Amino acid sequence: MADELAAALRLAEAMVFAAAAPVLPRQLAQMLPEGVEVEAVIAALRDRYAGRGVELVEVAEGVQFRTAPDLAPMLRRVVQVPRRLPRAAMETLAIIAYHQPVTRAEIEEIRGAALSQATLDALLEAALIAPRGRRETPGRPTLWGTTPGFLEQFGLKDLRELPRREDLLVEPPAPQD
Amino acid sequence: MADELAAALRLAEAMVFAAAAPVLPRQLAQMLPEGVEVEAVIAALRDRYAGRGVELVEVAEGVQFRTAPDLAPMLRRVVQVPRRLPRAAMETLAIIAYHQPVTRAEIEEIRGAALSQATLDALLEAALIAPRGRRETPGRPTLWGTTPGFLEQFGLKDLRELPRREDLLVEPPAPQD
Amino acid sequence: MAEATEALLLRLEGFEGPLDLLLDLARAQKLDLAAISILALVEQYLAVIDSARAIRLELAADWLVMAAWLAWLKSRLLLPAGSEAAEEAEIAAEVLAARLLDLERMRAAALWLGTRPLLGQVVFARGAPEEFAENEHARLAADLPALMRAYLAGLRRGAATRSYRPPPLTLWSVKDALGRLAALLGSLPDWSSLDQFLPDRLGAPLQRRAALASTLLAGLELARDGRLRLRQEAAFGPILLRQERVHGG
Repeated sequence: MADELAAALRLAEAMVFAAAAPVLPRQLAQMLPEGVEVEAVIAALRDRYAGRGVELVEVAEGVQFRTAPDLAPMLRRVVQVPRRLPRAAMETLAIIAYHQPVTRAEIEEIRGAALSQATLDALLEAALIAPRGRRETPGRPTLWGTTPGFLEQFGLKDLRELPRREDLLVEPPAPQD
Repeated sequence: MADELAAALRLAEAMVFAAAAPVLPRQLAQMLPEGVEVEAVIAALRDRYAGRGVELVEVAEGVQFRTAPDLAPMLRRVVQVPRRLPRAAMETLAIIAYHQPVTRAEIEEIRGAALSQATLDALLEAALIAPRGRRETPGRPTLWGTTPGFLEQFGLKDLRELPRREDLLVEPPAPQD
Repeated sequence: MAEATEALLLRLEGFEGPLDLLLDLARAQKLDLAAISILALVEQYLAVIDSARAIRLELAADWLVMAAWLAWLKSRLLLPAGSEAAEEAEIAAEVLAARLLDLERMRAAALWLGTRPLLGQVVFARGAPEEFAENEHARLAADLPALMRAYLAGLRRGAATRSYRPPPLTLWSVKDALGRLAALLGSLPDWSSLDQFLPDRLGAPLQRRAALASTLLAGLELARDGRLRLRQEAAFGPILLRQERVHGG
């Protein structure tokens, strides 16, 4: 019986740990062997983590591991999460890098999607792109290119260090997929 | 002194638990009070979790909590599992791991077959490989290498954990851990 | 042997290229790749290719290139030892054996990787990591692999949307060719090749072939109207044209 509880405890611990959301007692019950009481397993798990750096807490009718609240200030001091560029901005940046100097209309043509001013602004604000004059065609559209800041961000000595287009594309991009 | 180690252990436990990626010893050292040895804390933490549902493993030059391998069959019923890489992608990955930095032409030469777009895409998408500059030969082909994500994915501490080339065929590969 | 070859043929499409097949044949021969007989291997490969041809299985060029090279190797390996040609063949055979060994090792490495406690398959990391970032947005989390993935994703999306409307045709039309041919014809006194009447800036081979076809059609049109003469000395030879001399007859 003690062995069975220990095994159930291991399984519950792993399940709560790996789950993306709080685990409901009913979900645990489905996993655990017949005859093992879910409440007893949860209680044992809570005891095991009591006072430790990580605790079992009850949220949204389920259970979840959370770091102990008193440690949060110390963790906060160190952890630094760099900002992520949205998908559209990354794609636009990549297209500018490979096709520069390039107009907004050309970027939209390559991506097959409209380019919002917000996306362009985000890249400008991050100093990753800059205007590179205008194309001498009707409307004289602005040409865009990458900046030295772009090279720095991606650890490149110069633009020639970008992977070759031919090495990236074995076949021309297929319409499907 | 014992109190200090216990406090350091709590803090390290919380930090490694909270992080989405393996935590490097140097990151832990920044957090812990002066005079506490990181290696001792890591060892104590590993001991504490030995045999439990969640274990401390060394991957990608850092430490991370992961569920115990023997629980996989049960957990797979509840946690979503991504598709495995196809054979061609695994072979290409192995070639890149052993021959890095390596060009696409060299990969194709070793495999005796063309590298398909789907394979290249799958490896890039899974963030297992990354460009590593260009080779200074005519055409300046892109060089490819593995990423820290590769180490994480395959539970390797570093590239030196790969079996030596000469040992690969000596005995049938046996699962470690 | 014949049966084995047939069985192989059925699976030929399952092989990832000539080297893959050679490795499979070598494995069947001996467990130890260092001790395989390259000559036997060559004969087996050539037998497979011959049978494939016999049933008119379409083979990609690299299979035939390998077959040609192996046939050369075989002829040299059969020469009496000691000659320069035989030595050359021995070295080539060693290189081939080394390539097979390397590929076999990489296969083993791929298998070994597959036995690792794979993250997301065998072991799982924390499902709900916690972030303690004080919104310190000093740095950007963007690296080269992410940039490459974004580029491929962007191109693919573009290709997907474009497939719904056919791209505008930028091919050299017969009308274009008629205009150019008529304008240039007077400036050339004698027989000139059709190529010389193509537009200057042609990118892809497709564009070049299209321009050639349009120019030929335009030439036939003008010949019908009696404005020029066309001549071709031999089948697939260069097509020559000249302005019709209206006064002389």
